[in-house]
Amino acid sequence: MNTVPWLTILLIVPAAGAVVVAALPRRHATLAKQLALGITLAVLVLAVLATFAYDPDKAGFQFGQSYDWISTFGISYSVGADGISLVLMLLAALLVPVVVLSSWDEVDGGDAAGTGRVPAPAPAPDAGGSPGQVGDGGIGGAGGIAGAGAGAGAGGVGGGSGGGTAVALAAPPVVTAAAPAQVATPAGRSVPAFFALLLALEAGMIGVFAATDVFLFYVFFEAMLIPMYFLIGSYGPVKEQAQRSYAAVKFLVYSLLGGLLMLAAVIGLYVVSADNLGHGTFDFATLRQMEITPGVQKLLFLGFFVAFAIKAPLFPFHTWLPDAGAQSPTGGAVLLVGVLDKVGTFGLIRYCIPLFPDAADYFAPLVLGLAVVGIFYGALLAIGQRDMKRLVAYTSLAHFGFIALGLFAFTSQAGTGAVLYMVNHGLSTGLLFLVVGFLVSRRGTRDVGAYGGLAKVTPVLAGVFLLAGLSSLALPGTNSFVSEFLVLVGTFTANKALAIVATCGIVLAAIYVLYLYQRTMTGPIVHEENRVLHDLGLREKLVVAPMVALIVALGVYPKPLLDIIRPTVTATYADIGKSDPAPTHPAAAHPASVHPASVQPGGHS
Amino acid sequence: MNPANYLILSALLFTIGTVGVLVRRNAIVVFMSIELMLNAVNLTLVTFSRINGTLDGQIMAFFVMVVAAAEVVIGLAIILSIFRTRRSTSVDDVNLLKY
Amino acid sequence: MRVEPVLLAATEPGNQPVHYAAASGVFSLSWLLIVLPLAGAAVLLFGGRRTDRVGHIIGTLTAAASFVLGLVLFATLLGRDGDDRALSQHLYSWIPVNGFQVDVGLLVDQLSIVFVLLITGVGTLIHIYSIGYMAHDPNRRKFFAYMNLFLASMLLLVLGNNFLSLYAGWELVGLSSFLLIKFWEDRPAAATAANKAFYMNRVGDVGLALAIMFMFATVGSTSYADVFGAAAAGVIGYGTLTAIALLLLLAACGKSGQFPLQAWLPDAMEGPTPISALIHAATMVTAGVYLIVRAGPIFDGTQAARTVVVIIGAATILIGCVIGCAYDDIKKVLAYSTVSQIGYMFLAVGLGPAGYALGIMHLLAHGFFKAGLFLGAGSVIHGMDDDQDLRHYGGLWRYMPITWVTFGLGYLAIIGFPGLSGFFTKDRIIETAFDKGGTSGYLLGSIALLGAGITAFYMTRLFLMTFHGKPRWSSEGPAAKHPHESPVSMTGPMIVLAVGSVFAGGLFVLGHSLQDWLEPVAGTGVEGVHTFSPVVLTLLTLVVTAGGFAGAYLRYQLRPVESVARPDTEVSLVTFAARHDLFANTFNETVAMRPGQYLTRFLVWLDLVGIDGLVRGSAAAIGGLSGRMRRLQTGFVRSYALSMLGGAVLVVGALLLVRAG
Amino acid sequence: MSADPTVLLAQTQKITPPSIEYSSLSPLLIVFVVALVGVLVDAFAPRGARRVIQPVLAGGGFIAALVAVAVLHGRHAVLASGAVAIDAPTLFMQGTILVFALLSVLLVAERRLDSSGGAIVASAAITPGSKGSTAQQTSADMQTEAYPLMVFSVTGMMLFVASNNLLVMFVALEILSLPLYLLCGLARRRRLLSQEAAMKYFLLGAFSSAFFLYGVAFAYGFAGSVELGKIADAVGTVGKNDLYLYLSLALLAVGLFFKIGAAPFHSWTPDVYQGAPTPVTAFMAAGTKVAAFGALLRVFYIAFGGLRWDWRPVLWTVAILTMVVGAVLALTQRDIKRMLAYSAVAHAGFLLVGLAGTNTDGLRGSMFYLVTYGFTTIAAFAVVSLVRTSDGEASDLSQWRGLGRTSPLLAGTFSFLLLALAGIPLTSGFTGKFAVFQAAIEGDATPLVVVALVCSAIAAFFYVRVIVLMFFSEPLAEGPVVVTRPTLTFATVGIGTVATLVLGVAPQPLLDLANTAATSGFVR
Repeated sequence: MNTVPWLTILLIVPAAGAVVVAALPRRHATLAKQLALGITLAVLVLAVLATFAYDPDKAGFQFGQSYDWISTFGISYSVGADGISLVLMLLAALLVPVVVLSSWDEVDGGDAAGTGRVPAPAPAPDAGGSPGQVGDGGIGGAGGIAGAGAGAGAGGVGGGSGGGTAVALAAPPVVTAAAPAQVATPAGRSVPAFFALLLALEAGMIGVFAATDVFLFYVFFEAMLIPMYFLIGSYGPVKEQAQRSYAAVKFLVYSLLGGLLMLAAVIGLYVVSADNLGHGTFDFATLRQMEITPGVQKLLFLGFFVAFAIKAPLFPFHTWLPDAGAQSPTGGAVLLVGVLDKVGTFGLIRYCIPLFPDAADYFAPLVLGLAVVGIFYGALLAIGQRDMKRLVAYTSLAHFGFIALGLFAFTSQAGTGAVLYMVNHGLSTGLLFLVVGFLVSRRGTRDVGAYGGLAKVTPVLAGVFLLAGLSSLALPGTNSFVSEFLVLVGTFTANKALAIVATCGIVLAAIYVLYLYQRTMTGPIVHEENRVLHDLGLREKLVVAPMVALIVALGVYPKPLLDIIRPTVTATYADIGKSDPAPTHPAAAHPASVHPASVQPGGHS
Repeated sequence: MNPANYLILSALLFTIGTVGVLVRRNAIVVFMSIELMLNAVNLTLVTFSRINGTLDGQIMAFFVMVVAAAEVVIGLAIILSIFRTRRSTSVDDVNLLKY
Repeated sequence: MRVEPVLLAATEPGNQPVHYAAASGVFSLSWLLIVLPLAGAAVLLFGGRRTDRVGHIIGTLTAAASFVLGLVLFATLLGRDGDDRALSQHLYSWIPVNGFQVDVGLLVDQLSIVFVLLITGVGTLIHIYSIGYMAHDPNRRKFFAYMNLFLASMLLLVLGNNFLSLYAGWELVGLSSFLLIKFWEDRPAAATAANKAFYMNRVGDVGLALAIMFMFATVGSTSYADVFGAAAAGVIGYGTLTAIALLLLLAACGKSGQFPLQAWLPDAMEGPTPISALIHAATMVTAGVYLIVRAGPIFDGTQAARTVVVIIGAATILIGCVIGCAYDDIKKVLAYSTVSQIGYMFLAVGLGPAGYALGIMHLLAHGFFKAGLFLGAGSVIHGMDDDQDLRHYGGLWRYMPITWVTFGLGYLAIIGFPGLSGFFTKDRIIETAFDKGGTSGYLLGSIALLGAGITAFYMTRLFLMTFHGKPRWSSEGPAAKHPHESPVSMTGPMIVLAVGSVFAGGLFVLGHSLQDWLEPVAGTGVEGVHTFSPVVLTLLTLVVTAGGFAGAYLRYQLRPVESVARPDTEVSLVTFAARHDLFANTFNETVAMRPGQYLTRFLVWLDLVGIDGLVRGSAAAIGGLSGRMRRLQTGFVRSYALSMLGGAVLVVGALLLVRAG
Repeated sequence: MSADPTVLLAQTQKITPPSIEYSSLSPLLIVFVVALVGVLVDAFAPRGARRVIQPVLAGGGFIAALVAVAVLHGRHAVLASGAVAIDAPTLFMQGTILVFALLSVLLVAERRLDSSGGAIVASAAITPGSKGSTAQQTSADMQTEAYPLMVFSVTGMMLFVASNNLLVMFVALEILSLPLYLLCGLARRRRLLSQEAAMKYFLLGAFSSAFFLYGVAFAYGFAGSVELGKIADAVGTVGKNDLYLYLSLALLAVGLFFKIGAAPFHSWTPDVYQGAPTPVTAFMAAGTKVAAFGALLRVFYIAFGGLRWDWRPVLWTVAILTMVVGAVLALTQRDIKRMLAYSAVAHAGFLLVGLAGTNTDGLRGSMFYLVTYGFTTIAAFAVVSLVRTSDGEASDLSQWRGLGRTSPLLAGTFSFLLLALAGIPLTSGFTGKFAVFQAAIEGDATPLVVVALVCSAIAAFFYVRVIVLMFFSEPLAEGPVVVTRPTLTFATVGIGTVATLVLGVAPQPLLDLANTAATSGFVR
């Protein structure tokens, strides 16, 4: 039994770091970077230590801590880790330092270099013009307002810019390589602020996984949005001010809408608990024991589910992701898709399924349906993209389909696979985003058409790119294979038809990865400027090295992670009375085919 | 004679006042219509006082008059200041603030 | 440490004891077979340019070391007695999740060791050959790295002791094949071919994956021991068994370029010739055959699936032969001959225990002579400055004698010239096909026979157009060619393989040596009643072959060959179809590719306008509403008063309504 | 609830002068006296001295009253023969009003915004456009009557929430409104807008108070008394003409809805908020809302508590209408004060949602929400008054572009306040929302809550839009300047922001306060 408050430490270190870094004056850019790197690495070390301190075979939460926060509503600051949240925290702790290192020159210099390489775009005639038109397109009569308002001149700009951002959701600015509105200079961007945001984000991510109080979870769930929002909005592509504002607002409002619906469910849960237990509480463990009538369960489930489905995102709720993915700085994109979105899938297995088992049963077909649709939809759209970051975003849609599929197949294999998938997807897609980011920073455009034949010029880059792709298409020997196969095989035992359909998706995966590789890396070099691109530098190699290593290592020897995840997942499904279907003709009575239901968490390894 | 009729009368007065507020442009007249509404209420109060057989209603009427008087002071001040600027007391001329 | 599952599997009542002894002694080193080339690959890939100079050496040495180790193991196996030659080694637990326990483990038995020898042996030879062939390529190091990677994957494929390890190897060979096909990646054709290969293989892989899922769902395990135990015990339902078998077959077709997934193999010839020899002729493409033989216990249980196998085999034989006659690209012709030869193997293994051994036998023989042929072709192409068109060759025997001889031997072997390996192995297959009896027997037999004839025709055509007749190239002028013999590093392996292709067949057949060796794995081929006596059949085959030869000789030796092919408009419909791969690609495009593209475009549109449109639409709606509502704020105090009055009336009305109600 | 014995005494013996417990009324009296003194000061003190004396006097008065409130806590009695009630909720809200008044005084007293003497006009009598008016824009002195007016208004507010008797309530309503009407007209710049605001507010206010008064009359007609308690008793008894009852309920509601700015009685809000001098706007937004809600709670909980099933549907409709109107209309505003006005409307809607809970949780939630909202909104308006161009405040949103680049600290603070208004966790806005929504769901008003949440999402949209303008777009060439000298305003912003943060992170103490207040409930 260890008494070290691991999770609180993991929370405080980055949070405090964020404050410190934010306090630095702009000119201390380098110091900010070094500080951020140091802090995140410290967090990583702590997280690893915590993992060693964690005892996978012990049921329930570990490192638990609980202090009253808002006793009036039975809210407490309580944190704890189980197998699922631990690995995700580990992922977050790993990715952030990588991102810090990868964004070393992105805020200052990096973009300048980028603009240096590509021909400078023609500045738009009227400063407010471009967003203004957006506004007009956006809301019926925004233009009219601009005209009608007193001081039409200023009003025009005001209404325009207002519309351009406020009602931008109504009409996305056309994403073009050429700069839309004002041509910004990276000068306007504060380096310390950027890294402070990253640290704040890390704190939020760890908190959201560590929380064992539903209210606390919600708080982190929402609070996380803000740093991400600023990362997209103020550090996105320099020359696409209108688009990145649009993407940022879309991301925030979309997530906020989901979050608020969830808030309704959260409060509902509290009220139900107040009725059932006499005193309202948000304590997850307590709520989990609570009996809720199926009708209420369904409503509450939907409240949570929509929020998570938007976050994840699942099929019909995904349209914010491509914009956000394309418009956020590379580091932001990595964290967004790598970790932030996992909160959605994490929420599904941590909250939706255990809290509302009946509803989960009732809605499982719906979720599974969305998942399978997502697998194909995401893959096909990825094939159809020309913007590389959007493409990667769409592949994530497909992957999240697999994850959701695994979670709602209700077998320990599928569940474990899905959770492992969350980690693996963070690594593979993270690496993919990083590499794409490297390309974009060299070439200044996300358009696939601008590349081609780079394998000759930048062999190492190409190699890493290919590896990331292979991991993304779940090739055996890479990490993703283990998780994807577990998901499929687990689903298969529960629902053959679905599994068969889903398996066909792996062909599409091959297509979107290799087609992208073919268009960017192979063939003759068509654009002269591509001949001079330089291969990965030392810093970039340092960035990708750990990812590459893990991708291979986890593909060859995933057991350590599986041993952490498996007991929790098995227990979760056991709690809601789900057990793996037994093989129809068990071959032999060797330990391998002992019926899983009888396998308690950590029963054997 | 049935005191309820006075209620009806007062209701009529109140309505007239209301309509006056809506239809008249001249600020002063609008303001007078409001005064009419208040006095309609006074009538109501007195009537109820009669019906309930308590004096409270009548006392309240005095209160209302005082308040109305205070209102007049404020109101005329405001209207006057506007009139001095715009040389008009039409409430419709005053609409810079809109939308 | 878990107890070795397979041992317990044997104790389970009702199951055929499928007993693999735990590996010990030298066999506990069998993992080195895989690790050696893998290490080589790793060193070369991560070592970077530093290892440029020694790259090919490291690659070749690791391959050779692996081969030697294989020989040692083989020898040791020979030392053991018949039913004790299957040794399973548990390395570590790979994917343990409750009921789903997958280990990384190796199985060294009569079947896998044979493949190990073929892979490492031919592999080593081709490494040596490549030293010369790729001498001038700046990326030679990478080439060897990939080849080592391939060896490792292929060995994992054949050595794994459960289906998931096999699957891993299965996809990894796909990867290495992909990497090597697109080795010259600045050629768009190469890149496209590589992708095509990977896609079509993935289709097959889906089959294998699903098959494994079926196994787990039914047996609760993926290890050979458990699955085969259950299959042999007949506890698995016929339907399930057939489903599994067919799915495995799909995988096999994908990997082995069998109908309907054959279209990728010819394109794969875009890769360097040694690769065509090693991967797309000798080893990888035969993995399908290995899979079916390995999964014998499953196929034994389902006649239906087997029928499908033979049909596919027979169909592919013809497809390969027919197209082989039409192409002028030397490598494509060889590719299609590979397709048809593998068709023979499928035909054989489809015939059940009787044919397993024969299939393997032909596979090995084919490994030798086809690799030899490709290397020869490579040598020719090398000498002709990378020109691959038969119609630009002619009379080369004078310029590259060694190539001529070795190639010739391979050529004789494949057409089944008496005494050479092809003669033994192919004839036995034809024979067995007839022996199947009944109409189907006759049908299959005659197809096989016909195939032999056509093979003779197009191989002769190839041989004659290349080495004999008048030269259709000039040593002067702009397109001057200076054919020359290749360096020793290249000819050496060719010679070795030629020797192999001469004697291998006999070695295997005489005294049923190989059959007996494989018997514990493949089962006994019961000597059924002969439809024809072997002698008659052999003569018959010879006659047909001779016919094919004669046809080609008349057409391409006695009559001059145009140096340009006749345009499609002037050739017979058959030739036209054959030149267009019997429209396989056209079919794929119209059925899969085009609709896919349209669907994708449509979805992109839908996502933008439809789904995101909804999101934006709602935002626009609210914005518009706002824009309209703010017009109500007219700034006229009287209208405000009116709205207030309205509100008041509503409230009063509502409450009076409540009162009334 | 047990009534104070003295009250019973007063009722039993007919002819006795009403006994006034001056101690219990001390907060009210202090403020009132201060107001009167203020008038005297304005009459006799020299021009220069007033500018100093008045704010000190007012501020001191508020503080003193605050102390008195603190001392009185726990008092639970009906005073002045049923005219005034002093109980926990009353004291809570009186305290709140005083705090906000204090903050507003700081804003009014701010004289270092520019060369001139602050936001209040030098001399209201000067007609706009005339030569004098341009001069007065920069003149150092101000219409110091503003302070007494404010104090009177505060008196009215405190009486409003304390009144236990509809007539007193009406009088209080007038006491709080009339000064406000005038204050709205006292802006130093943009005189025309200011006067227009004053007139609109006045006419509509008078109009609505007429309705309120008519309601009082009907209440009297129904119950024979205007004491809330008596009305409540009468509601139960049979044989009374409940037509009067319903009429009075409706008309009173109209009057009160007008004051809190609930749709469709909100139409004055944007115009007045925009036209009035910013400190006054802040004062109105925070103070008036508290007072009006206090009265609303009293009327609905005490007098008509028995009818809650009858007025709930109406309340629901008004609440939904208010939230939607506020949130949607704010989307397309270009004037920052106007936008905040609509956001005020939306927040009134959220408060009504809490009221719809019709339970102690609702009471607690509403009171807590009022505090959080007040602090945030005052701070927000204070920030607005800091961003200026050559001709006064840069109220047009377009002028705020890129403020995050030029003065990040201010922009950051403002963003934080906006996020609080949007209800993002770890800000007081979120805890407040949570409190009222929890009450509503507790009281089976779940659908209402869902609407409310959707509206908050829409609302978030326009708060975020301002952040986008400030941070993601490039600064204008000749953008507004952020004045850095005004210490008083900074103090207000600081206090407001800190309160917003603290109440978001550690709301427990205030919640406890509100909770005890709510549970001890209204005296009647």
